[in-house]
Amino acid sequence: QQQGVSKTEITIGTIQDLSGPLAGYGKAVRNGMLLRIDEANEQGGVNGRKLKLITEDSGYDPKRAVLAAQKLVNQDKIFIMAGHIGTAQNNAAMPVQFEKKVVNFLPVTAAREMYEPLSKFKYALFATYFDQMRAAVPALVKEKKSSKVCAIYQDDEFGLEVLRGAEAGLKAINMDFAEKTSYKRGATDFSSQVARMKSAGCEMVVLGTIIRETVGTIAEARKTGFNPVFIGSSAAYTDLIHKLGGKAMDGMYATMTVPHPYLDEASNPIRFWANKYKTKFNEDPTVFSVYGYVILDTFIQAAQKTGPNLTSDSFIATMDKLTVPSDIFGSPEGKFTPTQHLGSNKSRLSQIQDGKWKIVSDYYKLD
Amino acid sequence: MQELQVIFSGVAQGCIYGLIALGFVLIYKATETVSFAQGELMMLGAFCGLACVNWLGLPFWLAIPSSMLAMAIMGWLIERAVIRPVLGQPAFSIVMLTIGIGYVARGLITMIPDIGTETHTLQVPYKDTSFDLGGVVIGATQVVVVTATALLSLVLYVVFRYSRVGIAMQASSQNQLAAYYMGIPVQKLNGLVWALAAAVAAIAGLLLAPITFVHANMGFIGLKAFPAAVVGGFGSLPGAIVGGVIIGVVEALSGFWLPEGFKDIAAYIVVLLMLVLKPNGLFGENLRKKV
Amino acid sequence: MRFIFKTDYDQDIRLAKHGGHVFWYSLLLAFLVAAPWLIEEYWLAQLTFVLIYSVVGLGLMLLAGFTGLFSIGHAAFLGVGAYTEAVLAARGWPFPVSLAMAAGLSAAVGAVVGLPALRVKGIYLGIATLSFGFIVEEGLARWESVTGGNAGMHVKGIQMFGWEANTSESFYMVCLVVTVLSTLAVLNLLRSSTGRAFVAIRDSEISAQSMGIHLARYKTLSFMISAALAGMGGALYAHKLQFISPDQFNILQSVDLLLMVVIGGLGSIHGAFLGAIFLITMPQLISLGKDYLPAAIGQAPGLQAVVYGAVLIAFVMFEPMGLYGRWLKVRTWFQLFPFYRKGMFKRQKSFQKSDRLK
Amino acid sequence: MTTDGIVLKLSNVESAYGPIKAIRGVSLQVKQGEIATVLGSNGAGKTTILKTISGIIDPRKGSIEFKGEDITARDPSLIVQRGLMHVPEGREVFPLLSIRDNLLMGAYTRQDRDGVARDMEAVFNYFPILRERSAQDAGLLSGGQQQMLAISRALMANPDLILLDEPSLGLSPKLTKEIFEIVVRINRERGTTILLVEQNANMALNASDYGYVLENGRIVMEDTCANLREKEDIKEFYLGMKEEGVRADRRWKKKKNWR
Amino acid sequence: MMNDILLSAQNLSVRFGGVLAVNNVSFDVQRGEVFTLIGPNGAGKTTVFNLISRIYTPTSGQILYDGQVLTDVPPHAVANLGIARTFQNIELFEHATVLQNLLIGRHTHRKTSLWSEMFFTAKTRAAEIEAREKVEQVIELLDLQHHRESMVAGLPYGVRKVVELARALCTEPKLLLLDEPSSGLNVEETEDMAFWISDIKNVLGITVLMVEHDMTLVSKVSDRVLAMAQGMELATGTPAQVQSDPGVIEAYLGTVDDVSSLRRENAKESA
Ligand SMILES: Nc1ncnc2c1ncn2[C@@H]1O[C@H](COP(=O)(O)OP(=O)(O)OP(=O)(O)O)[C@@H](O)[C@H]1O
Ligand SMILES: Nc1ncnc2c1ncn2[C@@H]1O[C@H](COP(=O)(O)OP(=O)(O)OP(=O)(O)O)[C@@H](O)[C@H]1O
Ligand SMILES: [Mg+2]
Ligand SMILES: [Mg+2]
Repeated sequence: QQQGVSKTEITIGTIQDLSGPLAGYGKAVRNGMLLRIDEANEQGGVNGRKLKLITEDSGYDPKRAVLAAQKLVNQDKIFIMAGHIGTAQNNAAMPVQFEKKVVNFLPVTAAREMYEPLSKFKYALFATYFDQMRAAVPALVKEKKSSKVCAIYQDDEFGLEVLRGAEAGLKAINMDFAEKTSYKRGATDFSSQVARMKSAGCEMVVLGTIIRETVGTIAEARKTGFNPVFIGSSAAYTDLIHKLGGKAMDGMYATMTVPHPYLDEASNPIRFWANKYKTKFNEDPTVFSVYGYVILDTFIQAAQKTGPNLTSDSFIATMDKLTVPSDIFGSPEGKFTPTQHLGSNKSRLSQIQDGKWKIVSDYYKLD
Repeated sequence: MQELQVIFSGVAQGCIYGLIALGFVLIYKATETVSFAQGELMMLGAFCGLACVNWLGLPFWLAIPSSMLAMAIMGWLIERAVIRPVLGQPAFSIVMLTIGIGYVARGLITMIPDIGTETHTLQVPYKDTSFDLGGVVIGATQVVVVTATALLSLVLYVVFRYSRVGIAMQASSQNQLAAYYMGIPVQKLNGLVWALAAAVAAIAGLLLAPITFVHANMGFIGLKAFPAAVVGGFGSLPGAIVGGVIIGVVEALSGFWLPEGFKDIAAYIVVLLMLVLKPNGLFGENLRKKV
Repeated sequence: MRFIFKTDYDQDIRLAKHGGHVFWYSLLLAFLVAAPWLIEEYWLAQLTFVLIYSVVGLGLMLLAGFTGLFSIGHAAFLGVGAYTEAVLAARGWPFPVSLAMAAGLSAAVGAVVGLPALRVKGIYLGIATLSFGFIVEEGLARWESVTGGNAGMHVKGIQMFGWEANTSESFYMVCLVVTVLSTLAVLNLLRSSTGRAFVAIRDSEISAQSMGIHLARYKTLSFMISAALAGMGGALYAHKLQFISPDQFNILQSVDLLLMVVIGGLGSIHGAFLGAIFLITMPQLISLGKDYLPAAIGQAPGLQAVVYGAVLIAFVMFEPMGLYGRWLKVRTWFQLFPFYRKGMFKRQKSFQKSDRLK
Repeated sequence: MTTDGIVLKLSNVESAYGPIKAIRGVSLQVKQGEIATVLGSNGAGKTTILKTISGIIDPRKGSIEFKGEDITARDPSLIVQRGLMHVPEGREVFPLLSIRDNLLMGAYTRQDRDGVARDMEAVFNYFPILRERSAQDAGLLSGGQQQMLAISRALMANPDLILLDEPSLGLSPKLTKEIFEIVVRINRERGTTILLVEQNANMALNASDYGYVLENGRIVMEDTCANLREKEDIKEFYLGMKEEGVRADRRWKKKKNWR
Repeated sequence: MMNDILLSAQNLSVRFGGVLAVNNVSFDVQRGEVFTLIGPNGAGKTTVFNLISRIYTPTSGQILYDGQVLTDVPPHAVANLGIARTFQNIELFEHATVLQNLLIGRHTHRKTSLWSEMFFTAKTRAAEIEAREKVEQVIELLDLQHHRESMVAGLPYGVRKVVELARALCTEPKLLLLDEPSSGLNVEETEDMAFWISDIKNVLGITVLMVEHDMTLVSKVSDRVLAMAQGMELATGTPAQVQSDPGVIEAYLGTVDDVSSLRRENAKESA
């Protein structure tokens, strides 16, 4: 008897940050997932089984993530863990899941550990920070003809991944950073870091930053008359940047995989989707809502394909030859194989123009 | 030149630490408890300001007194509801209470749909103004922070040093029993102190808002204010400011000069050095018991 | 009421004061030993966490509850223990040896932290330990060659002399043994002269000194023992979580540890255990309970923090003596049963006295 | 003032510390303008009575009236405002406040600045050392000096009734006499009523009008001081007067016979 | 016997800011005697005690104890040399029982190591029982049986004074410093205290240095008395000599007539 799958129901677990520093994201991911589940259930579920989502709160704390995973896996008997947020949290929770053959399905973190080293139970969908920066930074350097590239990054695994990706990209074009400077998560003052980059004469700054730090850094730079090209990762690709930072943010670049769903989006299906979300949750959707939605969409596709006999093993067998076509959001096509558990390593570049993200490049090709 | 710029930014940042530290010292001086909720009160204050400006449409200059008032009432209510019933218990119980208050405040704000989990900007009139003093750029936000901090600490210093109520607050913290014997309305004063501390927190929140934005976790900056208060000497109001500025400047300079990572722990290294050299801080009282 | 007629000084020294003690504690131990066969896996995992935190709690209780030194950076010791264990286990050291190393290294770090404690007290000590906690956390993050930095590191299972504790049952047993042994050691210490010296320092430094107690030595010792226990807890924690990263040992963890001993009841060994039970089950209870609430509240982000904070507040307000204090009252109530008088446990007005002069 | 001239009246007051009853049904009265004293051995409950009166302990039973008003279990600050001041056992000064600030705190409930200044001058005259050290932290004073400060602080409130708990504790013989002189003088000049608890029974009985004897939390005897001084038991157990040679080498104690 | 000096203070002075608390004071305490310091409040008596127990360091002068210079000894080691003290304001371990307080007094006689305590070896057990036996002797001597298990925090003032004396005795000192042992005790209890002090001297053979304001007690038990005022020596000698010294009467004892006169006049007036 497969745990989490009954005649009528499939139980999906997810761990989000609902009370910690990323509570905003966690909530959006969950809502995105719920939206897709409701759609699926309205259409009769997956092979006749309704989907049920159980959310746990980790508060962005790895220990609580383990406790939550234990509860979900051993108490609630989930079939799959989908869209778990946070790198350290995933790393901490995965052993608990794997003991019971619970797949860690498309976590919301672009760290390489989410599919490396290869494991039967690990699947990730979107390009990692590493790949994003590796592709985008050299391209932008060429375009802008920058000779001095610097980096400011959050002193944790996330920031380091961005840094390493950019470093790898620069190496490919025989460059290195002119200056690297870091800050601790939660920092609010970036004056000394900016001063440092300014005195190094940077022309381009790679931002291993999330939201407030991105805004803080750019604002501080603009204030002191320091105007290099700024490029961030998909972690900085959120509407909050221009909402919080205002005019000063114009011109900033960020890599991205799925677009932000503006309510007045030109593309018809996205606008329709965004308004549906807004009606349901009385909240504007964010790019994280899209992640949540896409993650569950992918799960539903895979579960559908697996057929009525849904077990961990049969699900993995399906996953290992699954191709996910591009969707309404224009996300890149995903392809899984028994040796490649990352769906896609493609990303593109977006820039803030007149207080809104505009996509400015095609998907970069990476070998 | 760059250094000067860095130092000034450090001073401004330090004043923010000092401002929060002022709240700690205030409560410590008057009740001998260390309030771990001060950062959260500041966060609530910032949200108050946000409510006033963004949702009620008040002008910023009116939002300041209104949030101070609102927060003062809030502080008083908190005291009334949870602190007063345990007044007289060992100070440590109350420290625990403040941790609980911090959790609840953060959680409640997060629970507000659509608002709590977001980051907001507080529109302040002076936000984009800055002065260029021959290469050193000074933001108006920083000038306002420095000025407000200096004024506030001066006022509080005078109140504690010379006013009857101020002295009575100190008396109650040193020997609560004797304060009762003297007819000092310890409970009322306690309420007053919390109201005052919350109002100070509101100011800190409003001044900080343009710099760090308003969000549920902005109170964590309070952790940097502890070292500030300790360096200055925990019982001393001017000490809080001086300590804050020291920490701010050391932090800024070590971020500029020293290898990666030092900026983030500079504050704590300063504290440890301070405690070794001068255990009671720069302006702390000499705390030796006479037997 | 139970009256015990004492005929021998040994009766005061003995750990179990009467037959009741012997009976109940044997029963408890029997249950704990049989637990893997009695309770579900999920609850066994919780129980394991409780044991791990109890070990840490014992240490902190010794420091805060019995020596009166509050540490707001205790997670640092947990971290040192966890990383030591992780590194040594990866090199294939047998568990007892690596555990001893984890304890020893933590104790060494504890001795260093103890140094400021010699000169400062109260809030100053709190901030000193807090600062130290930050520095250790940063150190763990920066020493990438050994700790793997912020990426964290995976921890191998327990192995010793050819035996591996690779099931949750066997790991639970290991934790139980460590817990029982640490508890006995702490109890023994507390009923002998070192323990009394700790209590003396807590109550009056000046008079402890005049009784010939070397303040510096005993404060450092208290820090070391406390750190060693935290280090052992950390070692078990590392194996339990199988993945450690520096931010697991941050200020929030330290505050949790402190809450644990306070809620348990400062100054009692029972308190360390009750506090650990509380700390582990509380979030679980919240997440079990929230499904029964209306979705608008139950699923709202931040609920957990609110409930956690509210429970904490309620505790301090209604039971400042902690869970153990409550237990004592309940027990007295039963012992006195028909003669219980109203107001017997009514809280007296009490008055805070400055800790600044001690 | 009430017509019958009774300032303080305790009826059947019972107080306890947790399960331990410290006083069991104490009734006593203090008349306007008199000095009353409570004698009793260690742990008899004298301090507890005073604490109960000034609202530091809530009694389990009974009631306390001050100037005709029921003040049972009221807030201590309110009781002080009504004109009752307590000089506690063990000094209880504010250790980190200067002596002057300590005295000012004594006058916290008063509004008349001139009166406060006058009283400050008066206590400085009683105890010149306090004037000399007025800027020093009170915690650094010697034990006896702190006791002077504690008494002065109470005088600063210019109360109607002073509760004095062992005022002579730690004072030199000379100062002990001076203190009692001051007490009597204040009683006479200002009409302040005084309830005195004192181990130095000789002094206490000489200075007071009316006395109560407390044993094990119960009042076992009450009378005018003149009468009390004549009682054998009082003589033996409280005044230490006994035939020479009887006690000197006797190592056991004669039991008090009123228990 | 004459030259058997246990403690010798030589030209001790200590200054706190503007206050010269002790000013060039010298005295010798003979082995086996009861030596009393008297003097008005603030004379510096407690400060002398604090100098001996090394809480303060003298500004000038030195203290010799048993031929050793005490001023170099760290404060916690003073007890190991056999000096125990009580405090004027009572410094007990409030949140412990009387028994535990007294056991802490046995600390200087600790023989067990940390490890043997952790495993509670037979040696530790034996040491515990031995400590307990010693403590029981002191309890017996000072009549504290009733209070053995009471929390100190709840004891009346007078009992605490006795507990503090007991705790000092548990260290089995050679020199006992008593700071106002009788304050807060009534006549009867003061008499007991007098008996105990004589017992301590005569039976236990402990030298006593005492500060006391109760002249009855002082005359009863002291061999020699030193009167101080404003940090300086005023007079030394037998109790009787010192009590009749005009300087001492002037500064400390006051004139003989007592308050009762005041009171009776008053009564007459109102009558
Ligand atoms: N805080 C307390 N907790 C428990 N019991 C107490 C407390 N304070 C006093 N007691 C008990 O109450 C009784 C009366 O104490 P109280 O202090 O009133 O005595 P007293 O007459 O003032 O004695 P003394 O002359 O020593 O000051 C004593 O038996 C004492 O043990
Ligand atoms: N640490 C200190 N700082 C400043 N002044 C002090 C200190 N210790 C003592 N003094 C002062 O020194 C003087 C002597 O104090 P000490 O305590 O020795 O007096 P004492 O003789 O014991 O008096 P009492 O009989 O009142 O206890 C006092 O005037 C006191 O104020
Ligand atoms: Mg008393
Ligand atoms: Mg003295």
